[in-house]
Amino acid sequence: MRRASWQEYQKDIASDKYYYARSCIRQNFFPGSERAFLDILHNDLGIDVFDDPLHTSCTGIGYHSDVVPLETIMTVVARQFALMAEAGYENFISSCITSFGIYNEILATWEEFPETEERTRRYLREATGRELVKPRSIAHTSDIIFHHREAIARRAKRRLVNVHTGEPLRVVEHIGCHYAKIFPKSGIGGSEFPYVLAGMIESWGGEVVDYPERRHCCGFGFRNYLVQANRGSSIANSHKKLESMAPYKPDFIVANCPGCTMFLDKWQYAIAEMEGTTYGADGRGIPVLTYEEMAGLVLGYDPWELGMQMHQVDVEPLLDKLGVEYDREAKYLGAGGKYIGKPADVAVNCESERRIYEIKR
Amino acid sequence: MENMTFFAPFTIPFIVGGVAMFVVIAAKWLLWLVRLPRVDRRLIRHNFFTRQTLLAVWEVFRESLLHVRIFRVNPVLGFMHMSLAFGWFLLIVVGWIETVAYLGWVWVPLQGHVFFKYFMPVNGIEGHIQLFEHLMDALLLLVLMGVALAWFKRLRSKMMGMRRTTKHVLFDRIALSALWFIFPARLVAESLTAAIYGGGGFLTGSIGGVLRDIVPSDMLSLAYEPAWWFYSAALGVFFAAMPFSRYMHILTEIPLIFLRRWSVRPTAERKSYDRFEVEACSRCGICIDPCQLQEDLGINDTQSVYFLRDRRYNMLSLKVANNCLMCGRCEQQCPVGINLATLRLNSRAKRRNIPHEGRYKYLRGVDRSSGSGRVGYFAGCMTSLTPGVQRSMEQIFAAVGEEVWYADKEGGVCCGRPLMLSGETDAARKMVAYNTDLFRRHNIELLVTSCPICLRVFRENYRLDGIEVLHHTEYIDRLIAEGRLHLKADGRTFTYHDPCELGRGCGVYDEPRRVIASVGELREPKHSRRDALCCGASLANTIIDDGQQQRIAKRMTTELEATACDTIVTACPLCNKAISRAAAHPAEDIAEVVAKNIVR
Amino acid sequence: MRNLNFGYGISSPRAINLDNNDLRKSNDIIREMPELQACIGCGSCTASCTAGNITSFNFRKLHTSVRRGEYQGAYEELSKCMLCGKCRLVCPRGINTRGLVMLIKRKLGDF
Amino acid sequence: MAKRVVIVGGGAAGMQTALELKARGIEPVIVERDIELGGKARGWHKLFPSFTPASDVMRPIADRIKAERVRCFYGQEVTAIAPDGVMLRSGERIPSDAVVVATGFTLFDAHRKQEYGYGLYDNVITSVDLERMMNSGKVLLTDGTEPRRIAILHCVGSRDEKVCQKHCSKVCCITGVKQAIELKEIFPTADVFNFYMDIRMFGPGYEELYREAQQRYNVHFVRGRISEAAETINKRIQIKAEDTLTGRPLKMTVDMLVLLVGMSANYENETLAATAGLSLAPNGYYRAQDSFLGAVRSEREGIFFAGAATAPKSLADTLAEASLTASAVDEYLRAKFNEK
Repeated sequence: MRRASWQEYQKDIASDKYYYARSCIRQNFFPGSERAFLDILHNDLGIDVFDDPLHTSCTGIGYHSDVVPLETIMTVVARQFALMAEAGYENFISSCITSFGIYNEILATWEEFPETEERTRRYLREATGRELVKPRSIAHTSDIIFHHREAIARRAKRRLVNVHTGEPLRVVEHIGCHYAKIFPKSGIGGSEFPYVLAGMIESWGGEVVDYPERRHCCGFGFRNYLVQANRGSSIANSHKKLESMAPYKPDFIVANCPGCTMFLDKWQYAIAEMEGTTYGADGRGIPVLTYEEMAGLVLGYDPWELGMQMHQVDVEPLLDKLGVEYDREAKYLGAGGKYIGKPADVAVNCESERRIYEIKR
Repeated sequence: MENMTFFAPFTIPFIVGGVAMFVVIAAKWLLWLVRLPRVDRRLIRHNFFTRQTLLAVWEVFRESLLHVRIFRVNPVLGFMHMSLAFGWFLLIVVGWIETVAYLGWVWVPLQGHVFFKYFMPVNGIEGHIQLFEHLMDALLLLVLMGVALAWFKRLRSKMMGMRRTTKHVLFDRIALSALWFIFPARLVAESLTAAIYGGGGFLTGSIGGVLRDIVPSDMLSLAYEPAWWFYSAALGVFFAAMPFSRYMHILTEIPLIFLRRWSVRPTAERKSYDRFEVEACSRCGICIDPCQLQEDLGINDTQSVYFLRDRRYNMLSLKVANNCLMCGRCEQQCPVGINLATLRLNSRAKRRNIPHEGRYKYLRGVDRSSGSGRVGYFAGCMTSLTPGVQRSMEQIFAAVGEEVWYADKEGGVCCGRPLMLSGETDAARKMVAYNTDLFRRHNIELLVTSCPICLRVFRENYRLDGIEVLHHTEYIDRLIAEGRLHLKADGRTFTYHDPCELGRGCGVYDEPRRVIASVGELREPKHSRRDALCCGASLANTIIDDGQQQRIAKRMTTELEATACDTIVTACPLCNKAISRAAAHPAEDIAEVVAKNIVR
Repeated sequence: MRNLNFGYGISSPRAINLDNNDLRKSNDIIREMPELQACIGCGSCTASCTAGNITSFNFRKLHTSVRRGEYQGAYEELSKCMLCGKCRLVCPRGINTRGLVMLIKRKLGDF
Repeated sequence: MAKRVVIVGGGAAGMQTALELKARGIEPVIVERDIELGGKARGWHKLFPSFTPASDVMRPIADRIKAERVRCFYGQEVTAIAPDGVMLRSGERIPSDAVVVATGFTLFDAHRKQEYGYGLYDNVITSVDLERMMNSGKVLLTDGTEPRRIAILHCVGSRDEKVCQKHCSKVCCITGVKQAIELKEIFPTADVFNFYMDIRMFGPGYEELYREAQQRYNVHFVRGRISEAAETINKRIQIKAEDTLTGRPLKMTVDMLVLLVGMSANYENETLAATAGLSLAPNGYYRAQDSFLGAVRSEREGIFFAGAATAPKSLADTLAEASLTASAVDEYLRAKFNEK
C-alpha cells in the first residue's frame, strides 16, 4: 500500500535522442558521474545522447542567489533550447536538479505569461541571432536512468546485495527539492512520494530505507549555504536528516541532486569536526553516491573510473560489501596513472569516540 | 533545727531538672541577646534607664501573671491561665515568706522552700502559724482549679470560648503531663504528711485527717516517701522538658516584654530577636478560631500557632509559611502580642532574594504619569480593573477643583508590597525606589491612593518625608470636614466591609464610616472593625486556589448581606472584586457612592 | 582536530521537541498546581500584566513553554514579574497565577 | 373534563409547549411573571444564522396563543411547584395534572465585569442592547455619531470562574458573528473586531456564516480576551487584550464595545427547585433526568422541562424541545388516567 503510493505518479519519458545539459557542481565535484552517464547510455545501452560543447551553465545558482535577473536566465535557457534544436534534438535532459527546476519553471512562466516568452525570443534574437524552439520533453538524467533501469538490471554484473551476508543493501535515497517540489507533475511519483531513485534501488536488488525525515531538504538552500552567517541553518538540516536515518543503519545514501550529494557527503565531515559525531555502522561515515555511480557499480565499472575517490566519506567499506574488486593503490592515480595527491585523514573517516548508535541505544 | 541540711534523696529529680532548666534558658537568652543586631542593642542601652523599664515590670505582672489579655478574650480561659501562673507564683512567694517566718533570715536551699512541708512537718513546732497553712492550701486550691480547668479544656474546649485547641509536639506532651501531675502530687504528699505528722490547712489538714481515720498507719508510712518522690519527679520532668516545650513561654515572655518596651521590633529580615517572639508563644491556640482558613476551608496546619511551632522546631515548610491571608485577625487577638505577620513575612524571605543584575532594568526611564498638581493620585494596579473607582475619584477631584497628577493612569509600576508579601524584599526595594523617585520628581505634597495595599507599603516602607499619604477614604473624609465637598443624602442603607490592609493594617476605621454616614444609613455586620473578616482574595496567600478563595468570600459576603442593607460598600478594589463575585448585587466603592452624591 | 573554527555551528532546531525535552520539572509543576492545565490561552493575564505593558514579558507564552519543557530563559524572564496579582483577578479559569510564578521560579532556580 | 397542565414561564418555550399541548387536547395554563408573553425573544432583532426577523417567528406563535384562547396569568410569580399545581406569590394556588417548568434563563449582568465598564462608559453596550438598537433602527454612539470602529467581546459571563459562570452559553459565538455582519451591513466602512477565546460553531450553517463574516465582510477575529477597558478623553473606549496568536499585548481604541453577555441560571431556581423537590446542576440550571431520552423529564414524576431552564439553548432548540415536552406530558397523563 505504502509502496504503491510511492510509484503512483508516472511521467512520460522519451526513450532515445537526448540533448544533454551538464551541471556546474557535478562537473567540479563528481566529474566521473557525468562521464559515466554518457558512457552507460552510449556504450551499455546504445542510446543517442548529445553532449553539446556549446551549451553553458543555466545560471540557476546566480538566479536563486539574487544575482542573475529573471530576464537574463530566461534568455540563457532559451539559448540552450535553441542549441538543442540546432543540433536536431527535441528531448532535453538536464544533469542538474536546480537546472531541471529552472527549465520547468521558465517553461511554465512562458506558458502563463506569453509576453515573457515573446520578450525572451526578442532578447535571444538580438543577443545571439538564434531562434527559440521549445523542447518536446524535459527530463532529469535520473529520470533517464530510471527509465532504462530494467535494461541496466539485465546487464548487471552485480546487484545491490551484501556479498558477505546475502542481504540486500539498505539504501537511503534523497531527492533534490527542485525535482518535484516546485512542479509535482515534473517528477516520477510526484512531490510527496518521488519514486525515481527508489525504483532504481529496487530494480537492482537493494532495499529502500523509509525514515521520518525522508522528504526533508538537505539544507543547501543556496543563500543558506552561500552566506556564511546562515550556514549553521544549512548544516542543521543535514544533521537532522542524518540523525533521523542513522538508526536504520543505511549502507549508503544515493541522491539525484548535485547539491544534496555534495552536502550530505561533506557535512558529515563538518559534523564530525563540530560534534565528534560520525555516522555509519562502524563510525566511518555513510557513503553518499550519485545514481550514476550506483548504476556504474551495478554494471561493473571501476570505482576510480567513476570518480569515487572524490568523495569525502571513504567508499571502500561499501565496495567491500558489494564485492567490488578494486585497486586500493590506484585510488589516487588520475588519467595515465598520474598521482593526483592524497588528502589527509579526517575525522569522518576515523572511528569516533561518540558514535550515533551508542548515543541512541 | 540549726543543723538542717534540707537534703533528702527524693529531691534529686527536682534539683537536676531545675538546674537543667536554668542553664538551658540562660544559654538561650544570652545567645539571642548577643546576636541582636547593633541597632537593637543600641535601643536597649538607650531605653534601659527610662520609664519604659518600670512599665515593663508592670506589664510582666499583668500579662505573665494575671493574663489580663486572655481574660478579655474569655474570662474562664483567663482564669485558668491566671490561676496556674499567678497561683503558682504566689505559692512560691508565700512559701518563701513562710520559710522566713519560721527560720528567720537564713539561707535555705531551693528545695528547702519547695519541700518545706517535708523538712518541717510543722505540727508542734514552736510558733506554729496556722494562717500560713490555710493560705498555702488556698493557693494550692487555686492552682488545682486551674489544672482542673485545663483538664476540662482538653475535653470540652467550647466552654472556654475556643472551638479548637492546639495539637502539640512530644516535648509539650511530656511537660504537659508532668504539669498536670505536679499539683495533685503536692496535694497528696502534703495531705499524707498531715495525716502522719498532723498540721495542714483547711485542705491538706482535712484530707490528712480523713486519711488518718480510714488508712492504716503503716500503709500511710509506706506511701509517704513515694508521694514526695513523685512530686519531686513531676517537678523535675517538667523543668527539664520546659525549655524545649511550649512552656518556655512562661519565662520567655518576660524578656520579650522588656525588649518590646525598649522598642525592639521584628523586621523583614530574620534576626535573633525573633526567637524571643517565637518562643514566647504559649500555643494557647487562641489564633486558631479567628483564622478563616480554618473556619471556611478546614485547613488546620497553617495557623500562627502551628507556624510558630514549625518555625521554632525548624520544620517550617514553604507551604505553611505561604498559606496565610495575613489578614491580621489572629494577631489582633494574640494574648502575647506576637508580631505574627512580620514573623511570617521574614520566614518567606528565604527565597533566593538577590535580584539578578538587570532585574527590573526595564523600569529605567519609564514615566507614564499624566497631569500635574500638588496632589498625586496613585490608583494602584488592581484599581485599573475597577474603573468605577478611578472615574469616581476623578469626579471628586474635579468637584473640589483639585489639580491632580495621575501617577498610573496609563499603567504604572507596582507598589512593591505584593513582592514583599511573597518574601522578595530586595526585589520590592526596586519598586519602592522607582515609585519614590517618581513621586519626588513630580513634586507632590499629598499622595492619595485607592488601594489599601499600596497605602500600607507607602506608609510603612517608603520614605516619603514631606509627602502626606492618604487613602481616598481619608482624603474624602477630610474634604467633607473642610467643607470642600458637599454630599446629598443617598437614601440607601449601606454595610461597610473593612479591608484588612486598611483597617487592621493601617488603622483606618472611622473615616470610611463617617463618609458613608454622611450619605446614608450605615449598618455594621457581625464582624467589623478590628474583628472584620477577610475577603479571601488577599495577595498574601499564594497557596489556596480559586474555589477556596470563593468559599471565604461567600461566607463573609453572606454576613455582610445579613444586615439587609441595600448596598455593600468597601474601599479596596480586591475586596470589591471578591464581594461582587459572591454577592447578589455588585459591591460599590466608597468613592463611587460619594461621586454619585456630590452636590455641586 | 576538533578545534577547527568553521565560523558557524549547527543551528539548534526551533521545534519544541517533546521527545527530547525533559518534562520532569514541568510534570512536577503541574502536579503541584493541576489547575494550570485548565489554561485556555485566552491571554487575559498577559493583556492585564503590569510588567508586560512595559516589557516583552508574556506570562501565557512563558508558562506554556515551561509546560512543554522549554525552560531556557524562563527563570530570567519570570524575574520581570512584579507579582502584583492583576492576572489572578482576571483569569477566567481561576488559576492561582501568583502562586504559579513562585512555583515555577522555585522549580527552576530558587532555593 | 380536559386534563390541565400549568406551564411556568411564557417565553418561547412556554408558549410553544402550550400550543403543542393544546393540539393534543390538553388544556395548558401559562403563568408569566412579566405583564406580557414572549420572554427574552421579545425585542430581539434578527435570528442567527438566517437573519430571520425574530418577530417572524414569535408573532405567529403569539397569534395562535390568542386564537387558541390559551389561559394566561400575567404579572404572577410562581413561588412553589408541585406535580399537582403551583403556588403564586399572591397566595393563589393553580391546581393541575402536570407542570412544565419553562422558566428559561437570566441574562448575565454585565455590570459584574466592572473592568469592561458597562454602565460606566457611554459606548459600552451588551449584545442585547445592540439588538434593541437595531430593532429601533438606530445604532449610534451616545453623541449621535456613527461608530467607525467596533469591538465585540465574546464570553462575557460565560466560561468565567471569576463571576461563577463556568459553563459555555452556547449561542454567543454565533450571535457575535451575526451581529458583526449586521454591524458591517449598517456601517460598511467600519472596522469590526471580534475578540474571542475559542470560536464554537456547532450548528447548521454556523461555520459557513463565520467564514462569510471573515471573508465577505472582512470582520477581524482576534484570538484574545479583553482584560480591561478604559474611556479616553473623547469618549472612545480603549481596550487591552493579548493577541495570543502573535503573543503580544494588543491595545486599541474603539468607538463602541459590544459585550456578548452569556446566559446565567435564574437566581430563583434554587428556591423553586427546593419546593418542587428537584435538584440543580452545578451551574444552577435544573437537572434533567438525563441528557438523552429523559432530557425534558425532571427527577420527579409530573414535572417537566422545556427550553433553557435546563441549559443554555438557542431559540431553534427551544422550539424543537417544546413538542418533545408536550409529547412527554401527554404520555405521562395517558398513563396516569388509564390507571385510575
